[in-house]
Amino acid sequence: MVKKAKKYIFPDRCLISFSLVGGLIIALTVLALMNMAVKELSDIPHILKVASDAKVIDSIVLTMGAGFNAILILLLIGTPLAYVLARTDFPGKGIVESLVDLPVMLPHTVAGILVYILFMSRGLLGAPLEEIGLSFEDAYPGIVVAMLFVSSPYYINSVRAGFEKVPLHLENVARTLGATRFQAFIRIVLPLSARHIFNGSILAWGRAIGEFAAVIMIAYYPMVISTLIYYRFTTGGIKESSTVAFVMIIACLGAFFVLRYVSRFLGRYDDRV
Amino acid sequence: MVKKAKKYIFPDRCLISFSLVGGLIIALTVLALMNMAVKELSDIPHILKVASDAKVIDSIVLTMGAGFNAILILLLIGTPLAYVLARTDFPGKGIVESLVDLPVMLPHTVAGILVYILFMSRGLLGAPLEEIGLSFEDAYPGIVVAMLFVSSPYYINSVRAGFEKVPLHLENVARTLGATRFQAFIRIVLPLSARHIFNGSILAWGRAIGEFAAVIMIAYYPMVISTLIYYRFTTGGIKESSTVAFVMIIACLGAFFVLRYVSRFLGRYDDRV
Amino acid sequence: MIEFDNVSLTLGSFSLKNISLTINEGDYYFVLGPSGAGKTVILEAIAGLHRPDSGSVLVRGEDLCNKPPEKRKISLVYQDYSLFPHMTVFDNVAFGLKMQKCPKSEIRMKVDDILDRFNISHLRDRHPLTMSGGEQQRVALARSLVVNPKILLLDEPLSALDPLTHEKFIRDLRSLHKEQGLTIVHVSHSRQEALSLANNVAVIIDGRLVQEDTVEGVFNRPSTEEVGRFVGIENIFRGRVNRNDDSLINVDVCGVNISAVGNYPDGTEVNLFIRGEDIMLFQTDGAVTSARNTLEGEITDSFHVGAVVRVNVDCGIPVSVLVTRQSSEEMNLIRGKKVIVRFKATAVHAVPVNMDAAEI
Amino acid sequence: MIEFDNVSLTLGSFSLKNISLTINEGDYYFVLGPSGAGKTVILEAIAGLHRPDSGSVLVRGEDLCNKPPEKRKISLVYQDYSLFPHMTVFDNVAFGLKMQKCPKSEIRMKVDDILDRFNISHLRDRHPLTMSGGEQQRVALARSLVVNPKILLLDEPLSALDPLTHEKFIRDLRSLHKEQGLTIVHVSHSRQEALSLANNVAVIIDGRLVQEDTVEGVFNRPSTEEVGRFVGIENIFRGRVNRNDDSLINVDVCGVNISAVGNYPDGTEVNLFIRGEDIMLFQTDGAVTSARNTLEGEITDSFHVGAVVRVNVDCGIPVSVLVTRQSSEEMNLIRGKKVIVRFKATAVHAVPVNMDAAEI
Repeated sequence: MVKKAKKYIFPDRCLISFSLVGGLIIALTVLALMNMAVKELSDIPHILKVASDAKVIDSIVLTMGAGFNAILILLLIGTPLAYVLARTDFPGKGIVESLVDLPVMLPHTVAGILVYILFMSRGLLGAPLEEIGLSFEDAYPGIVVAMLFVSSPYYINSVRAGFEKVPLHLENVARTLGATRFQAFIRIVLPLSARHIFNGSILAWGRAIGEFAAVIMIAYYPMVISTLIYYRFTTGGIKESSTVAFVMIIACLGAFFVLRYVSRFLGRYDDRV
Repeated sequence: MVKKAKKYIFPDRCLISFSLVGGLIIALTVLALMNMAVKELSDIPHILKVASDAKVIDSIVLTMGAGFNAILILLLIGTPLAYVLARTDFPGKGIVESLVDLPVMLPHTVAGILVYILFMSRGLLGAPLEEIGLSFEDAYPGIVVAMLFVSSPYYINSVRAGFEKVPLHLENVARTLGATRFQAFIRIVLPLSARHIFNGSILAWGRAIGEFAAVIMIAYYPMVISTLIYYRFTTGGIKESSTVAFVMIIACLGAFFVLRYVSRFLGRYDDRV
Repeated sequence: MIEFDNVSLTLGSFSLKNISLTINEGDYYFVLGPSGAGKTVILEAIAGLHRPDSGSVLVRGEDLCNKPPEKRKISLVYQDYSLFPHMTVFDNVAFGLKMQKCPKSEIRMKVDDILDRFNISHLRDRHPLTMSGGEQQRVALARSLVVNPKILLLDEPLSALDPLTHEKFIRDLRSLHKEQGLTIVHVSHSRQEALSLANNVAVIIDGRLVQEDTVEGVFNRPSTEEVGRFVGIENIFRGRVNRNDDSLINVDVCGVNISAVGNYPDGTEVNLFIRGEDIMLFQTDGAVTSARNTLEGEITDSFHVGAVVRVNVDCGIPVSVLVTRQSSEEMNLIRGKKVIVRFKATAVHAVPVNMDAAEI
Repeated sequence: MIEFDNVSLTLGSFSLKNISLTINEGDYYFVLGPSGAGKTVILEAIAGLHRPDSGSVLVRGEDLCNKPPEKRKISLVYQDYSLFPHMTVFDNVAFGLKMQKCPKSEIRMKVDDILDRFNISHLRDRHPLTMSGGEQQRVALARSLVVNPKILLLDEPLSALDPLTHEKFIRDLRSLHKEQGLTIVHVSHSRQEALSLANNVAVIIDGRLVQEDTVEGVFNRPSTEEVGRFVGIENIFRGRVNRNDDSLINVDVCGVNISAVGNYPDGTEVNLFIRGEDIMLFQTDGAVTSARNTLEGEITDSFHVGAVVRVNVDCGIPVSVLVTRQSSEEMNLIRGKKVIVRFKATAVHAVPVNMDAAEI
């Protein structure tokens, strides 16, 4: 109800110097982007050639699709976990939270090894699953499981924060009016955190499609876009790979732009304090 | 002042089923860790051999040190940026925020290419800096700059959240009592967000030491631990690399345990609502 | 109807300690206490949202500890109204009926009916965030009453309203209780609200029940000095009984003799409570009245408190008197003026001090 | 001393519109208005924490728009006290002196001195979060006064205090203002606080200044009906002047004739304001008094409001009367009883309605 006041402030000396110093980081990012864009845009036919290369297109579609697949799984099993973490306290909660965060803190190659030795053909889960025809090594399911592992903390923590922002009083009132906890969750908590769930999904998806180390360990083939860029970097050299990278940046920006635009229409009520 | 109430709740059917479904993610992480630990601990002499291998130790020290170096730079230039973002509104703020977040959303190899073509010997920044004796390709500064690039959003966003939690009223009161904005920042805002700054640093450090793709593109040598694990994975095979990974997990756990412990003594007043 | 039997409950840093309350059917029961005394937690425990650590909550003799809130038929209105921001007023009010699987046509009828009764039909399709506090309050009340609850719980329902809406809402509550015989449990720190609305009052300080009594009991015969100060009794004196004439006692307060109705043996230490409005002021040449207690003194201070004027008089002991603005002007009650202070023995409530100790 | 000259200021969804105020040296200036009316923003603008979009803030004739808050010597106490949680009470209070680069020994002396004056020396080494609201309030006040400000700004300083601390604090504020001559600007929604403390009052509703006057002016002669309701005048009638005898007018209110002091031509539409405590009730056989207005009526309702009883009487028009509890009991003022209502012409404040329009 209380809208956060806008804070256009007359800049004083302190704010100006802070902006100048802090701007160095922004400048680094802008410079990196401009540097690439200027080089690439000087040879547009090459961009078009790369962008229409079937291998590049297949790889981008594969990457985005596998990421989407990982997010679908997260929606189903990450959402209940986020709710439990948001609304209850239990002994050992700190340990569960650390386990949720673990994939963020582990070096990517270590995460890759963990996933690989669990899901490889001779692995604890990989072997029985291969029996029933689901193989992970150098296969699509391997990509999805690696992406799932590294992106889960982003999804769970965002959605949890969303659930925590829904006032407990609303759930309490719903329950005194005759709703079970599950009904209150579906009718009150979910609609009021729609935007957090959506944004958490975007964040986790971004993390998933960007993963390289964990993916190549279990599935060098089929090549996700990161692998393709690295492959061209080590074989074709910088020109080849940087054009692929540029195409991927354009694709990502397009996707995020569309998704952010959609999120505007979601969860107008998330802003309630 | 209002302490958040503990929420030990008698579990109902809804919470129990949510915990069971959500527990699948935790189970995956636990299983992955146990799976590796059981295998590794069955051959302790091998662990000890790997852990005392000079190459492994050098690589771990290099990785952690370069990460620390990146965080030091972030402390200096990321902190003012976080304050400006927390306390002011200006036209185009959304764009600046997107630029801050960009390194999270980019695929890691794309980030690697961006850093590489900017800092390579023939690069826009790499060339003039090489003139004055600072070379990035296959060198320590290259590792630091790649880590800085990928970890900066984590630091800036955490610290910004910390600054936003410091009530604006406290700064306002300090100013009416005669403090300039900079004095209020140093004496009120910084001490009250000490824990956020520390935790943001840990988070960014974790991200920095875990980076693989962006680092190998500018500096395959000297090998950071991720590169070493990947190198052994592709050459020595799974047994070699998974033991190095296990040693790294132990080292990380040790480091985080110590850091989290230290953070308890910091910023007791961060909890103020 | 509702019984709290020795309930203890700890939530984080806050705790209720061995609270026993009895709320009868048709009561307007008031839980009065300073902010942060855990009054909301009591309501949530009645509603079943917290489970007591020990003791039991009985409703009509049935222990409810294992009955979830959705089966209790007890409605709760929070201080912040807690309207569902993503639903229209209609959907907010209809929520409880939907949960009870009422047929749609019946829901529409019942909701429209109650919106009409609360004069908020024009808000039917609005969203809560666009409404004023008073409007939100009415919607919250309609939502909680449409399900026909056995008990209505109110958490500081008036504190966020501006004075105008405040008075209107007090009238609504009074009619809900008197005309419809609803059992209401109301928690607040405001003694004015308690005076305007309550039958029975429980005073909760620091998580402990300090007094449970009728509203007259709590406001006239506080069990301890702490309660007396909290309910705003202007004059509280501690003294010792030095004569007991059957049901009339004489109490020595720092050398001043005060007569009170009561029956305590000589030497008992007592607290005397005298409301400022029960004391009369006279010019020094005024007539004799039936009042037992007559003291002479000098005005030390006088100031407006809302509609009345508070006059402090030094009579050896400091006495505070409330008079109307009119009297104050007519009698020219200014600092330094000598006046006579009179009050009846029946206006003095004597409570033995050792009862304090028993309560703590 | 402080002048708001046509100040407009928009902050997000909230805005102040063309506010002009004049606060004199030594004033106890009250900004009164419903919650959320932007009263805090006015204080922050005086302190220099917001820059007006248009208009100017002058202090002693000097336009302060380019002077940062740290150079204004204006102290601000927020409703939430805003103590620095990482500093002890001593360090909180010493903060302002440190910023002014006072020598250490002088700081220690001044701080200990003021802690003593506020009776909080025993809190010297405590941290704010462990203290009660009243204690925090005192520390916040000490911190703001130790730097010897020219103006003290108070943002709803009493709203978070329990009734006991509340009364104590009102006394402190009164003495600060009267005995030390400090200029105080106090914003609140509480008319009781305004009555107890203010010299001059500005009523702000919806970001607009509706009335600026002495406290007597605002409470007795509200400029509009809206202000009248907000300051809690029980009786507001709209009528038309039908006779003007020099300075005495006769007003027709729905067929009932009311005499008022005033001088408006026949036919003027006026609002009549009569305070409930200015009206007397008599038994139907009571004596004649000098009161010009005498109406007969029947009691429709009577209930306690704090220390007094509010009696609603239907005299053709609904009249609300405030009487003491004593009178209410003695006269047995219950529903249905017939009574005579009397009030003086001087108790009726007539304000032409077209002034409303001028304000909007």
